[in-house]
Amino acid sequence: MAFFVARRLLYLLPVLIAVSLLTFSIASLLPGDLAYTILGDQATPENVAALRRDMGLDQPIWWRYLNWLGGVLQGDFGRSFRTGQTVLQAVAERLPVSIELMLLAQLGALGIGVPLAIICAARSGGPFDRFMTGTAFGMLSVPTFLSAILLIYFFAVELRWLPATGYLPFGEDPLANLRFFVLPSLTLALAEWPGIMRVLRSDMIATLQEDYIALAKAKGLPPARILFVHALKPSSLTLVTITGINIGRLIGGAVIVETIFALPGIGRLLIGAILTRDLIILQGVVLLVGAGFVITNFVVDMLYAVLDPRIRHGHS
Amino acid sequence: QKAGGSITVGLELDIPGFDPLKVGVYDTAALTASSALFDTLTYLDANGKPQPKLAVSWSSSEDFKTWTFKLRPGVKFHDGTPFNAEAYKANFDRQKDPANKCRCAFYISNVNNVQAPDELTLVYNLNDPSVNFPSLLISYANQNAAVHSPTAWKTKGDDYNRNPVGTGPYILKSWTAGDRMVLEKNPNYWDKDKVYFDRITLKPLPDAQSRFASLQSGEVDLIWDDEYDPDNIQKAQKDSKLAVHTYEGSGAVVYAFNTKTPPFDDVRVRQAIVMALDRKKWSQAITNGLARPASNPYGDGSWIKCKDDGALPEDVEKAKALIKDYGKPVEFKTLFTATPRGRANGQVLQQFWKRIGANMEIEQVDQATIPPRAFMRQFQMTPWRIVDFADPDTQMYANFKTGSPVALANYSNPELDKLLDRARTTADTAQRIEDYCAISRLINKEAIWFWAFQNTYYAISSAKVKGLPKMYSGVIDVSRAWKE
Amino acid sequence: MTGTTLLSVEDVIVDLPTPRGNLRAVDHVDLVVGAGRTLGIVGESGCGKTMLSRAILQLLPKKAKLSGRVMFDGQDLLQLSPEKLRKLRGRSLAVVFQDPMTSLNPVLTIGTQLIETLQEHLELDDAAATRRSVELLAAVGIPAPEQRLAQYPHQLSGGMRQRVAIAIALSCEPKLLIADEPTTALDVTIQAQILDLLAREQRRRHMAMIIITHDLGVVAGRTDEVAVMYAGRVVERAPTPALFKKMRMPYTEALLAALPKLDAAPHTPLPAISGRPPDPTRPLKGCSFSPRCRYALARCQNEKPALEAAETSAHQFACFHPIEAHADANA
Amino acid sequence: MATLELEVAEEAVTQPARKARRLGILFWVAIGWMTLVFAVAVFAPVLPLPSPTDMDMLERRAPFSMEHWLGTDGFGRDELSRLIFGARISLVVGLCAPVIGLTIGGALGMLAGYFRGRFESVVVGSMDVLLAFPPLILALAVTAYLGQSILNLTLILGVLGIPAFMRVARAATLTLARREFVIAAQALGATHARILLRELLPNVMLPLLAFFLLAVAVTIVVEGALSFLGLGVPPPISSWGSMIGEGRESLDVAPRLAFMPAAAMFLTVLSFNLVGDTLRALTDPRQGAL
Amino acid sequence: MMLRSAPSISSDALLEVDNLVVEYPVGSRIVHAVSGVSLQIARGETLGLVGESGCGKSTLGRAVLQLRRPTSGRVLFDGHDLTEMQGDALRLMRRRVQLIFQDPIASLNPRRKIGDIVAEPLVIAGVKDPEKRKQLVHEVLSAVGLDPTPVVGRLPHEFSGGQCQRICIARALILNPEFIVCDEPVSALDVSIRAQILNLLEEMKGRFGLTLLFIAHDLAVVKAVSDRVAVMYLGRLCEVGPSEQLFVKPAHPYTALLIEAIPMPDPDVRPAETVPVGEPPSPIAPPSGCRFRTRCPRADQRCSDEMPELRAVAPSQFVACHHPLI
Ligand SMILES: Nc1ncnc2c1ncn2[C@@H]1O[C@H](COP(=O)(O)OP(=O)(O)OP(=O)(O)O)[C@@H](O)[C@H]1O
Ligand SMILES: Nc1ncnc2c1ncn2[C@@H]1O[C@H](COP(=O)(O)OP(=O)(O)OP(=O)(O)O)[C@@H](O)[C@H]1O
Ligand SMILES: [Mg+2]
Ligand SMILES: [Mg+2]
Repeated sequence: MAFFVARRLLYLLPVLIAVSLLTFSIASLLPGDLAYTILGDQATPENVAALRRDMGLDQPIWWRYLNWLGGVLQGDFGRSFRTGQTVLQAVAERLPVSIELMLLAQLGALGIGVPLAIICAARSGGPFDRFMTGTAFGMLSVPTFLSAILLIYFFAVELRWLPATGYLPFGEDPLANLRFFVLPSLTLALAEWPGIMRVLRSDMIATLQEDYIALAKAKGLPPARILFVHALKPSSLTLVTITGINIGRLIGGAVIVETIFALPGIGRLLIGAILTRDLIILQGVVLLVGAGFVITNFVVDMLYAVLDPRIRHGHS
Repeated sequence: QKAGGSITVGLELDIPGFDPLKVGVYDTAALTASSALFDTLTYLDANGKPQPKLAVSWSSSEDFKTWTFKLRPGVKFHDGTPFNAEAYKANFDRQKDPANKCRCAFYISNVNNVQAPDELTLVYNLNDPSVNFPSLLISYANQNAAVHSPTAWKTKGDDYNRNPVGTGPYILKSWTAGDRMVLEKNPNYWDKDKVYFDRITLKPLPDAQSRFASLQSGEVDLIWDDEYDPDNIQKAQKDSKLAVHTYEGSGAVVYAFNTKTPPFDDVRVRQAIVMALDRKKWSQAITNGLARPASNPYGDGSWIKCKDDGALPEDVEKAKALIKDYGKPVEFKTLFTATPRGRANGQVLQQFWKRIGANMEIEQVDQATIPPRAFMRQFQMTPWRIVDFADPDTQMYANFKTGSPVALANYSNPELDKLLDRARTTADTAQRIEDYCAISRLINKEAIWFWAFQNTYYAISSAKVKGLPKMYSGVIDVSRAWKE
Repeated sequence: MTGTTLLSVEDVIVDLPTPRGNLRAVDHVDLVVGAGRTLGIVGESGCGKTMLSRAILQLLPKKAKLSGRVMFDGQDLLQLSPEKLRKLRGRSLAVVFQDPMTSLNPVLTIGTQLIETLQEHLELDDAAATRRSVELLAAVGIPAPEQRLAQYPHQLSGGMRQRVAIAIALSCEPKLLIADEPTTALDVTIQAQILDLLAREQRRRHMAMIIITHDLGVVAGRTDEVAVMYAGRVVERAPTPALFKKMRMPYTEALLAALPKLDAAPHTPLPAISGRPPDPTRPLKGCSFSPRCRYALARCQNEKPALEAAETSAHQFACFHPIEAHADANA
Repeated sequence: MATLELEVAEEAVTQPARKARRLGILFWVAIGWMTLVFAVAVFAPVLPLPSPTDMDMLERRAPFSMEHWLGTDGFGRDELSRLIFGARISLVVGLCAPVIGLTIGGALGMLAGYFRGRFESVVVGSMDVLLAFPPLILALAVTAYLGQSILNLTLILGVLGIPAFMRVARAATLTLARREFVIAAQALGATHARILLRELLPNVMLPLLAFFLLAVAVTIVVEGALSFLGLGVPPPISSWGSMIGEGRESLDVAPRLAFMPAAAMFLTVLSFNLVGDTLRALTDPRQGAL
Repeated sequence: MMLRSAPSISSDALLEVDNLVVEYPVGSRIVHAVSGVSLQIARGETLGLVGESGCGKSTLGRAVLQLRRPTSGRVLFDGHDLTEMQGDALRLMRRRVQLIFQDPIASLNPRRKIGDIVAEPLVIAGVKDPEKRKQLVHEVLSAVGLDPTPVVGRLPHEFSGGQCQRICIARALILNPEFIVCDEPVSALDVSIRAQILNLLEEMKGRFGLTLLFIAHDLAVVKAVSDRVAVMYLGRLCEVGPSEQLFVKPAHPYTALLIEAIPMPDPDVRPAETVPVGEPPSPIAPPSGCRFRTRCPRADQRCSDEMPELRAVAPSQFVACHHPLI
C-alpha cells in the first residue's frame, strides 16, 4: 500500500510539469499582448517596448518559463498585474466556493442518480426503467445555461423560496450559505445525474447477473441488503471513475453556473484571467487546478482499493 | 428621507481594484463603488452645474488655463490622515509621472501640473484653455478624480489596490473577490447628514437574466443594466414595483474603418457601408428600439449641438451604386466581441451590408483582443466606444489627430488636424461648437468612422429606492440615496 | 422411496423467452426427494439441470415462466409470498453453486457473508454469529478459521472458497441442500475432497441433498437415486445401484460409454455420441434423443415417449426401445 | 468413424434470427426521426425554405404562421429554417468531433493496452495532462489563437474527447489482449499490426462505437455551452446549442425559441442512443447466441 | 545434470525441452511457474501432461512455442533452438508448430468469419491466391468433420463448443504442422462431445503424422490418447512414463493421488476418504526440497532438505521422489 501511494505520488510530478508547460506555452501564445492591455490608450510603440522590457516579456519563452517555475518551486506563484492579489490569495478566496459547489453538486447528482440507477437496474426493461432512460436523455439535452435560469425563475422569482444569485461564506452563516448553493448545485446535479445513472445502471445490471447475487438471494437475504450491500459496491468502480473526473473538472470551476449564479468560484477567476490576459493568475491557477485534478485521480485510485479488496491486495 | 437601512446593488462586472496605477481606468462597476468611497473636488447637480464637494470654491484665470480651488477644511481620509492640497497633488503627480506608465495619464494630458501653494489651495495649470473645467474630469469619482490617501497607498503597496482609502461617505468594510463588496457609512463624513444608508453592498452579477431575476426576487435593490437587455427593461417599466433609471449620455458606440487597408482605402466603399445602415431597424433588432441612433460623435447629452452634422443619408440604392462604382468585390472582416451583444450587432450589420453587395465576415474575439488589435491596426473594421465626456476635446483629439495611437482609422487630413487644434485652444464656446460640427461633417463625409448608437445608461431599482442622482457618464451613485 | 417426502417437483415447466423464440429449458419434470436422501441429476451441458434447480429455489431469471408444483416440506413454493419464500431460502433450502470463484461476493469478507446469513435467519447476536461461523468453517475443514473470517474470497484458493460456500449453505441446518455442479470448476484432487465433505456433512446433519453434475462418476458412489436429464426432460430415473446395473435408456448408456476408461489401452477409440443436443428453441416432435440414438426408429421421431416405470416403480425411463440386455458399464 | 459425422445441416447452425421483428417500434421511430433529421440537414440548401440568415427586423419573434411555420427568432429569421440549418452544424460537429476522439483516442488506447509498458505510461500520462487542463482554457486559447470556425470548434471538442476514448479502448484492449484468440494469432506468427487490426480492432470497435454514440450526444450539448460562452459556431450560422443560448434571452417573451432546439436535440440524442443500444445488443455475439 | 538423466525413449526426438525455467514477475514478486523441466517427445508420439490447475502446464506449453519467452533453458525443435530464434525465423518455424486451446470459443475471434479464421494461417504464411486458400480451407474443414459451405460464412458464436473446437483444430492443421501443443483441448467440453474431439485428434494424428503434447488435468482423458504421460506438480515434473505402466504402477505419491481421485462411474466403488486435506502451495513461495512434501503422506526431513531428481524406477518410467511407491 505504501509502495502504491509512493508510486502514485511520484507520478504526480511529470504530469504537473507537463500541465505547467502546456499552460505556459498556451498563455504565451495567446494573441493580445499584455503590454497593450495594460497601456491601453497609452500604447505607443515606445511605451509598449519599454513595458515589455520591464515585465521581462522580451525574454525568450523558455527563460520566462524557468523563471516562473523557479518561483513556483519556492512557493511564489506570482501576483496579478491587475488586482495585485497573489495567486495563492486569489485561489484561497475562490477555492472554497468551487469545492463546496462541487461537493454539493456531486452529492445531488449521486443522490438523484444512484437510487434511480438501482431501481432501474432492479427493474431493467420495465416501464420505469424506460421512462427514466428517456428522462435522462431529456435532462442531457437541457444545457445548464437554460436549466439554471429556469430554476431561478421558478424557485427564486415565482416561489421566492431561494435566492437567485449570490454567496455567503459558510463560516459567516451556514444556513444562508447552503441556501445560496441549492440552485447552482442543483443545476449541475441535473446535468450530471443522467451520466451517473446510465453508468451505474448498466454496471448494476451486469452485477445482478453474477452468481454471488443469486447466492445472496438463495441465502434468503432481504432485497434491500442484496441491492445495497452485495450489488452496489462491486458495481461502483466506473461510477467512482466518472465521479472522480467530474470532481476534477469542477475543481477547475463551473464557469457557466458560477456566472449565472454569481458565485465567486475558480471558473470565473480563470475566465476573467484569460479575458484580461492576466497570465500570472492563469498559469498559477491552472497549475493548482491541475494538481487538484491529479490528486483527485489519486484519491480515486485509492478508492478503488477501498471498494475492491482484490485491488488492495494486488490482484488484478 | 430617513436614515438607516442598507442597499444591495447588482453590477455587471467584477471590480478589479481602485489603484489607478494598476487598473488604469475605472469601469462602470468600479465607478459605483468609487463614488461611495471617494470624494471629488466637484460634482454635477441635476442641471449639470458643478457644485462644491471637496472644493468649496474655485476661480479661473482670464485665459481659462489656470484654475484655483479652495479646499474644504477638516476633511480626513478613512485612515485618519488629513486631506489637503498636498495629498491631492500627490494623487495627481502619481498618475502623471511618466515612470508609472499609467493608462490614466491619458485623460490628464491637458493638465500640465498641479500646485499646492498652501494647505487648502490647489492650482491646476492647463496646457490649453478649458472653460468648463470644474464640470469636467474632476466632477465624478473616476480614476483621475477620486482622491486616495497617499499614506495608504504608500504603506500598503501592492495590496492597496484592493484596500482603497478615500474621504468618501462610505468605508470599505469587506470585499470578497468575485463576490460582494460591503461599504459602511463613514461616521466622520463631513456631510454625513445627507448620507442615509448604513451599508451598501455591491455584487457582481454577470448574467443579465439572473441579475434581473435577483432584482425581481428582492435580493438586490438596484441593478445596472443596458439596452441589450431590452425585454427586462421594458418589463420593469411596466412594473409598478420597479423603477427604471436612465440617462441619455453624450458619446456613442462607433465603428472605425482602417483606411489604409482595402477595400476601405476607397472613400466610396466607406460611404456605401455607412449609407447601407438603417439604424432604426438596427436598434429595433437588437434593443427593441431602445438604442438611440447616432449621427455624430457628441450625442444629445452633449452641449455640442449641430444644425448640420453632415450625416450621410441612409440610402441603399446610393450605396449599391457606390459599390458598383468601386468595381471590385467588397469583402472584409469586422471584429466583434464574443458576447451576445457582439454577435447581435455583427449579424445585423452583416444583413445591412449584404443588401448592398458587401460581404462582411464576423470575426469574434474576446474583449482583451480588441484593444491590442486596434492599437496595432490589425483590423479592417473595429467597434469602439466614445465614452461620456463633458468636453469632447480629449477624445476627439486622440481619436482623430494624425499620429495619435488611438486614431484607429489611420487617416490623416491636415484640415481635420487644424480644426482639432483650434477647437482645443479656443476659449469661445460658440466657436468651439462650430469647429466640432465642422469636424463631424468632415468625418461623416470622409466616412472614416461611423456612429451607431448614442450612449444610454440604465439602472433598474425597486420602486422604494429614491434619491438616485442623474447617471452622468453612466455612474450609478447610491451614496446619497435612501429607501422609502 | 423410503422415508418421508421432503421435496416433490410435479410437472414443472420452465419457459424462457429468447429473441429466437420460446426456449423450454425444463419440460414436464417430476422428481421426489425424501428427507435425508441424496438425489443425483446428471446430464449434458444445457439440458436444464441448473434451470431445474433454480426453479426449485424460485431463483429463475425474471423473464422466465414457471408452471407446475414444487412442494417443499408441505408447502407449494410457487404459491408462497416472496417474504415467506425468503425466510425459507437459506434457512431450510440451501444451495452451492458450480463456480466458487464467482459465487462469493468479491468485495465482502468471508465473515460478513457467513454472519449475515446466520443473523438473517437465526437472529443471533454478533458474538454468537461469529462463534458459530468459526465452528462452521472448522467443520468444513478450513484451517485457522478465525483468521479466515476477515479475509476476502480472492485470498483463498478455489477449494477453500467452495468450502466456505458449503459452510454458508450449511449454516442454518437446512433440510435440503442443492449442489449445482459443486466441483466442476475444481481440480480432481480437490473435487474428491469436496464431494467427501458434502457426503459427510449430509450424513451428520441428516439433510436431503441434490447433487447436480454432468459426470456419472460423481454420482455413482454418492447418491441414493439418479435422474438423467436430456433436453429439459428427465429421461431415466432410478435408485443409483439399479441404474448402473441395468440402465434402460440408450442415452444413459451412451453417456457412460463416452467416459474414457482407465483400464482401456491408450488410443482406444471412444464410443462417442454423434451429433449434439437439439436446439431447445426448436423442440423435436418425437424423442429428443432420437437423432443421435442408434436404436431410433420411425416412431421415435414422431412420438414423445413418456416416463414409464421399468422393473420397479422406482426405476423409470422414457424410451420406446429401451436396452433390454444387462448393460455392463465397464464392458 | 461414424461418430464423426457431424451434420451441419442448415438448422443445426443457429439461424441469424429475424432481426427486424425484435427491434421494436421505438427503434423504428428513432430511425425515422434520425432519417428525417439527416435528410433535412443534407437537403437543407435545396429545400424550399426561407434563408436562415435573412432578417426581418420588424417581424421579430413572430408566432407560428403560414409564412414562418415555426415563427421567427429574435432577429426575425425563420425559426424552422434555422433549426434545419442548425441541425447541419450540430450533426457535423456532433459527429466529427467524436470521430477525432474515436480515431486518435481509440488508436492510442489500443496501442497502450496492447504494448503496455513505458508506452502505456506515456499515453496515460499525457491523457491525464489533457484532463487536468481546464477544457475551457483550451477552448478559449484555441479560438483566440486560431480563430473561430466550425473546423476549430470540431477540433477542440474532438481533442477534449480523446482521453475518454483512450480509456475505453485501452480497457477493452487490456481484457481482449489476454484472450486466447489473440494468443492464437501470435502463435500463428501474426505481426503486431495484423493482430491489432484484424483481431483486436473488430472487437474494440464495439464498446468504442457505443461510447461514440454517447459522445455524440454530449458533444452536441457541449457545443451549446461553448456557444453560450461565445466560443461556439461563428454567427450568423446557427446550431441547436447557439439557438438555445439565443432563445434564453427571450425566455419571458418567447420561450419556444429556447425549447424548440432543445426538443430537437433531445429527440436526436435519444434516437442516437436508442438505435445505438439496439444495435449493440444485436451485434453482441453473446446475446445473439441465446 | 538434468539433461543426462532426462527421460528419453527414442533418439529421434522431435522436441527436446531442456531445463526450462519460466517465471512471471507479479508486482515485486516472482511466480515460479515452471522450474527446470526437461522433456523429450519423439516424432509421432503423444506425450500427455497432467497436473493440477496452476501447476504450470499451460506455461510450459506456451514456452515451448515461444509465446512466453522462457527465463532460461532451451527448446530444441527438430534440432533448432527456438529460444534463440527471433522475428521471421521464428515466424517461419511457427508453421511447423501449432497450438490448440482449452476454451474453443474464447480462442476464436468472435467477430471474424470462420472462413477467415481458418484461412488466417495461410494469409500469414503468405499464400496469396484466394482460390488456393479457399480450397485448402474447404479441405481441412471437411477433414475435421464440418461441412465447409455453410460453415465458412458464419461467426463463432453460431457454433457449439464441440464445433468450435473442430474449427480450432482445422486452423491448427491447415499449414500441415508437425507438432501440436493441445492445451486442455477438451476440458471445457461435455462428456459426449469430448469423446468426439478426442477421437478426432487421434484420427488427425494418424492422418497427418502429428506429434502431440497433450495437456489436461484429467488423468483418464490423458490416458486415452497418450503414449507417455508426464505428471507435473507446482512447476516441476514428478513422474514420466508410458501411460499404461504409470496408471498401473504409479511411482510418485502425487500420481497415485491423482489416480485415486478419479471418480469411478460404479456405484459399488465407494470412494475412499484417504485424500489428504490441503491445498497446493503458492508458486510464489514454493516449498523447499520436494514441492509436494506439504501434502505428501510420506514426506520426511529429507524431502524438505533435498530436491529429488528425476530418476528411472522402471524401464522408461522416471520419478522425482525420495520415497517412490515402487
Ligand atoms: N438466462 C437465460 N436466458 C435464456 N436462456 C437460458 C438462460 N439460462 C439458461 N438458458 C438456457 O436454458 C437451457 C438450460 O440451461 P441450464 O443452465 O439449466 O443447463 P445446465 O444443464 O445447467 O447446463 P450446464 O451443465 O452448462 O450448467 C439452455 O439451453 C440454456 O441455453
Ligand atoms: N501472465 C501471468 N502473469 C503472472 N502469473 C501467471 C501468468 N500466467 C500464469 N501465471 C501463474 O503461473 C502459474 C502457472 O500457470 P499455468 O497457466 O501455466 O498453469 P496451468 O497448469 O496451465 O493451470 P490450469 O490448469 O489452470 O490451466 C500459476 O500460478 C499462474 O497463476
Ligand atoms: Mg448448470
Ligand atoms: Mg492452463
